[in-house]
Amino acid sequence: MTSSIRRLCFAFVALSMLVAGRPAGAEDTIKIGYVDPFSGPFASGGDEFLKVFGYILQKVNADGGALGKKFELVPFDDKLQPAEALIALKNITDQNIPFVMQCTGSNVGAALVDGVSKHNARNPDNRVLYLNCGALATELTNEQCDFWQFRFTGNVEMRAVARIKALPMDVKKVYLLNQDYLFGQSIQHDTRKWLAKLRPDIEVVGDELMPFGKVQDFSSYVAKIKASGAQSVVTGNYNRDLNLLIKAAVDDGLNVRFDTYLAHLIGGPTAIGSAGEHRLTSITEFHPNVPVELKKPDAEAYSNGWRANHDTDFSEVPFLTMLQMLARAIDTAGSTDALKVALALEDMKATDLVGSPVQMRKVDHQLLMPYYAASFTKDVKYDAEKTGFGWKTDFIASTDDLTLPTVCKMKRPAS
Amino acid sequence: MKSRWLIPALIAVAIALPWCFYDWGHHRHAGFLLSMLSQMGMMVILALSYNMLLGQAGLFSLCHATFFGIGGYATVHLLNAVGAGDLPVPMELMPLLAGLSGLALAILFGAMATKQRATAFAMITLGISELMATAALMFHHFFGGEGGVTTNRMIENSLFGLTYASGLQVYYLILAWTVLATGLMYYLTLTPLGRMANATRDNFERAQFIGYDPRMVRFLQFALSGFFAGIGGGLYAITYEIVTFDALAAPLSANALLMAYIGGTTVFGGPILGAILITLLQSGVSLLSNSWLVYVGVMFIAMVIFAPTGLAGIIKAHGPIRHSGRLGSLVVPYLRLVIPSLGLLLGFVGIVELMSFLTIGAAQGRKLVLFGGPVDVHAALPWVISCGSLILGALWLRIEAAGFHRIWENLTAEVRR
Amino acid sequence: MTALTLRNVRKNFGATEIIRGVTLDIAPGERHCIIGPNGAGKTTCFNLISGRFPITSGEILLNGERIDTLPPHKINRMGLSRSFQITSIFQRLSVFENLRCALLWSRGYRYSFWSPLWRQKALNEAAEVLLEDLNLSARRDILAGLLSYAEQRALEIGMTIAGGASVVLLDEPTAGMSNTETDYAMALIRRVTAGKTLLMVEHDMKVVFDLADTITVLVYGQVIASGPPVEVRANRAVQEAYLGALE
Amino acid sequence: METVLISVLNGLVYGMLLFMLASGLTLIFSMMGVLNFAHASIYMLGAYLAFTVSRFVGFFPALIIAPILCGLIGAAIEIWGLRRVHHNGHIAELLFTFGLVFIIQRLVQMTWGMLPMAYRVPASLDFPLFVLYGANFPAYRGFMLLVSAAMLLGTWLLLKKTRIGLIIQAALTHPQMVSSLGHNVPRVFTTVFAGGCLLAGLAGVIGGNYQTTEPGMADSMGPIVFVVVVFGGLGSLAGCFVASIIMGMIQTFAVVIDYSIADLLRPMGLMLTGDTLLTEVLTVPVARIGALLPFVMMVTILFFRPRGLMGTRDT
Repeated sequence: MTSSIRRLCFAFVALSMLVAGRPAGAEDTIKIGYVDPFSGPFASGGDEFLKVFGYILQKVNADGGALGKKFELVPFDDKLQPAEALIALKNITDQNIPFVMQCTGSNVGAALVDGVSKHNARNPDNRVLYLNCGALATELTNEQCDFWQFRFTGNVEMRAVARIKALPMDVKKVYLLNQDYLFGQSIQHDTRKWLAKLRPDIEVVGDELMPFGKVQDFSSYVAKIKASGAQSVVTGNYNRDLNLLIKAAVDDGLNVRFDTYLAHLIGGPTAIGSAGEHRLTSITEFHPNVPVELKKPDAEAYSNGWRANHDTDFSEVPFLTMLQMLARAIDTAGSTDALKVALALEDMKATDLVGSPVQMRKVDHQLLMPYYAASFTKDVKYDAEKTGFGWKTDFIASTDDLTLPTVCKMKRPAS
Repeated sequence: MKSRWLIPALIAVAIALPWCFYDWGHHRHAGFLLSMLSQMGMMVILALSYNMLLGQAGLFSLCHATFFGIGGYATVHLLNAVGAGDLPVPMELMPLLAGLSGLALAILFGAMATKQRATAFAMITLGISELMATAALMFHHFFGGEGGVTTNRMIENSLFGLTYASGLQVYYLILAWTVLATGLMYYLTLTPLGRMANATRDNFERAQFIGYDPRMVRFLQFALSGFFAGIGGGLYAITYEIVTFDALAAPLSANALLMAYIGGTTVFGGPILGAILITLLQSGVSLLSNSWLVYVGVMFIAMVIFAPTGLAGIIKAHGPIRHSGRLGSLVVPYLRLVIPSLGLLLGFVGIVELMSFLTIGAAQGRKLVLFGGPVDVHAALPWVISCGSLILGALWLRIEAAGFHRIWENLTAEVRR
Repeated sequence: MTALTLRNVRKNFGATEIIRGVTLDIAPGERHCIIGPNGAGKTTCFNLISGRFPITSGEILLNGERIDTLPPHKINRMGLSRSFQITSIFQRLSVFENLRCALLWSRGYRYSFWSPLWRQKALNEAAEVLLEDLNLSARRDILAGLLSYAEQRALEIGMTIAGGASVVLLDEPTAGMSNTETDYAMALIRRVTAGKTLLMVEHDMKVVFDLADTITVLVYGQVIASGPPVEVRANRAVQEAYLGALE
Repeated sequence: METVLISVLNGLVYGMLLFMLASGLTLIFSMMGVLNFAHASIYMLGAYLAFTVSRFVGFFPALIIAPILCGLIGAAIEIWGLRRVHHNGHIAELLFTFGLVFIIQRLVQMTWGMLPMAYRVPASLDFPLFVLYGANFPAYRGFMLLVSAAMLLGTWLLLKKTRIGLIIQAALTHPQMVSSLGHNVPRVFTTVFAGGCLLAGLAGVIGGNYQTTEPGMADSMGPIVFVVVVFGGLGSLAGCFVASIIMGMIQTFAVVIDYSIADLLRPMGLMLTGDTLLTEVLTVPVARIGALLPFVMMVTILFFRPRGLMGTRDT
């Protein structure tokens, strides 16, 4: 028994050295801890984002970084589990990294908002800032808002408003179909709320939640949609739950619009393919044809720089905006101290890649930004994921359109 | 017996470990290490309580995380109630209440599942696990949906006046409960119920004909293991101050199984080894490689094929040889195994990393760093080296393993005489 | 009152009737052997009495009480214990633990998860005594699965009588043993079942006529003769159906 | 009425797909006692292989080649893996297949990447077969029905008319008997395991483009196939068939039902008010929990009848 224990202790110490005892040394870069899933079933998103950040950092660092230093990403695998994300957070604070960034999953997001807030309260000498680039739950900048979180992506409610404003006037009957978990439920809730406010002429002929990731055969949903006489299916489904739905609809010859929120997510266009032509729309933060439509050759060139080396599309403009704003805030603050940077970020105004104005609202730390409602068609300059089909903007929900009230009552730090 | 001081020594090491990695530059503890140690503590409880079913009662359960999770949710709600001043319970007793909630649920589900044994039992637990995981996403009042339920562990109600602001205090609380729960679980193995659980595992029919109802034995064992899993869940809630549906979902049940099996189900302490190893892989190795799941999978399969008694079983097999003082004569044979094993390992890790880098990591703008040096994945050399080392290592190991097997057999035969 | 009574017991497996109306009365303290050709239903009879299978019709009484609807563990608790033709022990427990387990219920420990076994002096002593009785003391801490065949059979008999059951059913306790082993086993059985009601299935005629007070001959699920050894030996039907074929 | 008819058709297609997966698992499970956790992983492998093969030689050759590859993989798994753990008991075998799931999952990710594959229905089958109450019935679904029916027939003939089939049949109900009759049991095991994997691969080929070919497809199919096998019962292909169709139908029909327990209680004069966990549970409509019904049914049937619907012996 003892020999094994000894062996185990050795292994333990060796591993701990590897992971915890990295040399502190002189910091010549500004590190950002990046927490996302890189293994397990949700790794595709994390992997793609990591590539995108690599591309974005080239630009941000070429533009001078911040305080004359370059940014460096330190990735941590959270396996899309809050507990793992919190362990990663500990690792990040151990290494005195002042920023933690996370772009997938509201469950992890909620854990980080809470975890960062508690950490900062308990360790005032080692504070961190949580840069939220993909936890979409509306609550995170409303009921659960926190001073230490800055969200650089539109929340569900903003997307809902964009979604409804983009619905054509001739659509009078819609069917809501969403996944039965937090995200799907808040989409359902916000869509109904804003439908009533903005388009009282639209009748909701069906409103349904379906089990998340469990449905194998969507044809009965299609039959139900058909029976309801809906003109459009408004859905927050993504990945498999969306692809199978659209496939089943096309197979059955159901001729309705699919007004989705997330069809443009990576892998979506590939999986849907021609099935989505003329019926699929999505609410995007950016897509490769936006610069063409807005006639911004710089932005187009930047987007093309990504296309040259990848099969996927560059649509993560808010990531770029986030890092640019962060760099500016650090320069303004003159240090990477979390509190100083946070104060500098508040109410910061900026322009994004295509020159649209964005603003980090002080009351709830939600970035106010535009959204592009786009439809899936052949008739575009740049196709999506080499499918031959691409996104074409139908409607731009401007920053002003999406400046929505918040119920956030933020506790601000004393100093 | 040497094992008399082994347990106190282990506890002492566990107490001292955070101080070994104290960060003198910043005058604070290594938070990551504390988190990992805390995680190990609760995983030790989870794995041991799982082994109450798999190893001790021969029950293959697929819903163990359900009780872990329910303990976590119960604790979060209780902590919130204490924080709001509705409930005067000191922090130190929280895990007990969590355990009771796990017990309650295990009684409910156990009444259903333990009516059957073997595969039917496993399938019922699979169903339970699916039902609970989906329910957790669907019903917000108790489970809080995907975002889970958060709490604050600084409830200012402690038997010892502790605030639990720092990870160190929490770690010591977890350590105390882990030691306590481990002790209790060990005690259980020495009681009539624990012994009859072993007996029904070996031969449930015989158990009937000496007066025991195997179903009742299974039920009690199941309920008690749910109690301990609940304690683990309570510690989870206290550490992370948030519980989401991940705490009761199937992957955690699978983890419990992996930990118990890799550690060794036939020895009481086996799952402890497994829990420590898997947590290291999950939190440690996953920082170095995203392919950690492959390593776990391959290790698991290798264990199933070559060492079904797990790590602890291998160690136990050395017992008689050690007693006879012949352990020294195994050193050289072991050393001869090390070199081909390293070759095999190197080749395997090389190929897995090269492959996964080529398809997944390539375009991330990173350089593949293997064994301390950058590697060009498009050159032939690393592939040739990896494949060669894998094949040569495997062949050589076969030869050496046969030789080792002979020596081992001779030695055990001698010792037996 | 009889120790064990079977009244017109029948058992069907699907359409085939295996036990076709067996009636038996076994007096307390009697040594009763069941003999019969292969497939006569001897082991099935045991399985019905001990509750392993439910009966199709009829009645089984233990010390005057109906047991034919009870599960095996309840029958055992009422004082009936059995061994198996194919050795049935706890393979991965030590010999000592096997015997201790067999003692637990009768000593009132039930499903206790609070009393530590090592502190139960009387229990442990009883197990040691039993170990001594079975002549297995030297093998005390060996896993039961590693014992020799004869030793396993001895252990099985020990576990069967450990609980202090008043009625003991032994299913071919000497099957597969050599002559010396058989003699040894029979001596053991005589010793440990002294004063108990014994019901035994056995093929070895020497053993049967040596041991039994009463012999029942079962052929095709029916009792064709029952009585003291001398009577049964003289019975013409038995000779024709069974013994004749044998000798 | 039209919803019912369409749902029946769709339920049938889905049920047949399930059966194709489950029949192989039933064979393996009944004979070897191994609940093969990796069965759905082979299904996924079938889809991926079909995608790759069909890019070079087209869909129809892939329909043959990919399942055969899966069968060979299955044989390899049996010979070099399962057989070596056989003597350690069923739990060890089960755990072995459990470990395989992790490895196959990651291997697929490493070979084909993490994103869905553009594995599409072949153009020659991409048209509506007939129109029913204004809804198309796609030709590909008809093709799936055809393939699965052919497979059903083929398996049936193989089992009834060939020598190995007879042995397998005997082994299904009396696994110990066959070895005592002097048959080469390991070879029968290998054949059955490979055959089961072949069927799973076939299901993957025609299911991969009906659904999406992605690394998560094994996880989403795995549990439900278990449910079918256990529900149908051990040792009974007929039970497996019935269970597949029932599960297919349930999942398609549950979606159509918008009632909840609360709706059932209302006529009895019970009205639910307030916003508590209980009302939340009771007001969930059946459509929302449709995907859970199979698990509820499995737990129920195992509780009352551990041998499943038409099983010949206890699981």
